[in-house]
Amino acid sequence: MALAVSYFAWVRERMGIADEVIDPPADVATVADLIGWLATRDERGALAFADPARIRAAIGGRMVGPEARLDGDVALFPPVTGG
Amino acid sequence: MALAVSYFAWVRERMGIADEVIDPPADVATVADLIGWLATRDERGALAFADPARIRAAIGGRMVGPEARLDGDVALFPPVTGG
Amino acid sequence: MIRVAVQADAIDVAVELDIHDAGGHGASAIFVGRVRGDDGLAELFLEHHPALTQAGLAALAHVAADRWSLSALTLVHRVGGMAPGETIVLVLASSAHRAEALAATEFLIDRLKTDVMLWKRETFADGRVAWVEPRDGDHDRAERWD
Amino acid sequence: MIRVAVQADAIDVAVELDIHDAGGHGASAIFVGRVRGDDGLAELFLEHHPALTQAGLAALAHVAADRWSLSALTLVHRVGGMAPGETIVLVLASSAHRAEALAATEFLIDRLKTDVMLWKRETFADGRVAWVEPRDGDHDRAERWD
Repeated sequence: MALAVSYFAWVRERMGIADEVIDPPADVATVADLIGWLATRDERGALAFADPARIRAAIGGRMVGPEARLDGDVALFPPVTGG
Repeated sequence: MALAVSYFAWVRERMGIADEVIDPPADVATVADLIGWLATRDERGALAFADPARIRAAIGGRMVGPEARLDGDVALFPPVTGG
Repeated sequence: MIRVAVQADAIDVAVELDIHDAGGHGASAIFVGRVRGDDGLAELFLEHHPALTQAGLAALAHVAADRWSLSALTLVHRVGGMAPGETIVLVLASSAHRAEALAATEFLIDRLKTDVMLWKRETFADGRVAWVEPRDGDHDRAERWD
Repeated sequence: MIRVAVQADAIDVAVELDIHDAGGHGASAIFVGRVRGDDGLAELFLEHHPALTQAGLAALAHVAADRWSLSALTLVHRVGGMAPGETIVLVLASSAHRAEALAATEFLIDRLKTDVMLWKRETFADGRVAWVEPRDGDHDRAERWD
């Protein structure tokens, strides 16, 4: 299943790209699954997703937890620091 | 003992003057005594000081309670409503 | 820098911001209190004490500066007659830390209403004149800081 | 009136006050967050999401407008590169009642820091570059409003 993923801040820097369309295996069902899969896919993924506790996600524009199902465009990023 | 007294807001309006120098009897020792004496001195005093609970005081520039001794210029006024 | 003013002239918030801003502080909290025009109010008059109102504001400003870590503090209160919509009071507190600036501003606006010699008199469009009575809530809010 | 903006241009507090002020509200609480120049900071860069940053700010603004009785609300966040002393964020909340304006402002500035897709990157005079880490205190303050 093709999935649009975008990266922000140091996740984007470590991945070397801002967004991509990926096609993860069928058993990648949740945000946590996706992060785990990206961390093993290649070296930049290993660097960006070495510590899943430091990764946040949004799906279809809403902030979600690691258990959320991948039913829309995914954004992966560090904890936010605005304001 | 001559005592400078000033009035503010509706206390001033009811007294008809902004300040005066008074010479209360010797047994007028505290703010509460002064308010009680002014309330009985004349009609405008009765009007201004009919309800001592609604009167506040400052002596020598500091807000004081009814038990404060009259050791400086006295200001008598309603509860403040600034801000 | 602490700036305290009691003035009959209109309060210009933009000018006060310029004066206050010299330092490039991390966070500024600002409170602007204006004359409300509801209930047919035509004029608000603020009576003050020629010396003690300024002294009371200055004392409050120094309490705030002692209690919170502020880089600048401005406290301006208007007195005399003013129309609905005009600014009565301006509090500006700056700090490296937002919590300090916000708390100092809230402290000052709460305590202004109970600790400083100022009295509001309202004149309505129908000619009625009334001195404003303090609200219980004002005292409750002021006492939170004791 | 709710105004929410995400912009690369400098934030002009006086202009925003003018836009916001149309109504002559009783009380306005304002928060201005600026780039702090300590520790040799040369530039602060704010990364944002092209759509979700604005949506996140708008969502927060509507939560505040539902929770407090506000007559006007302005929320402006700058993005991109900025120098020490420049304004990062402006919150302006007006109400007939000061407590509502103050609480809404504090809520917005607290939740901005934890709920909206914005990331700070610091460049120092010595060339060092670092993404800002969130502080535990920010989460504690944000959670007070839950």
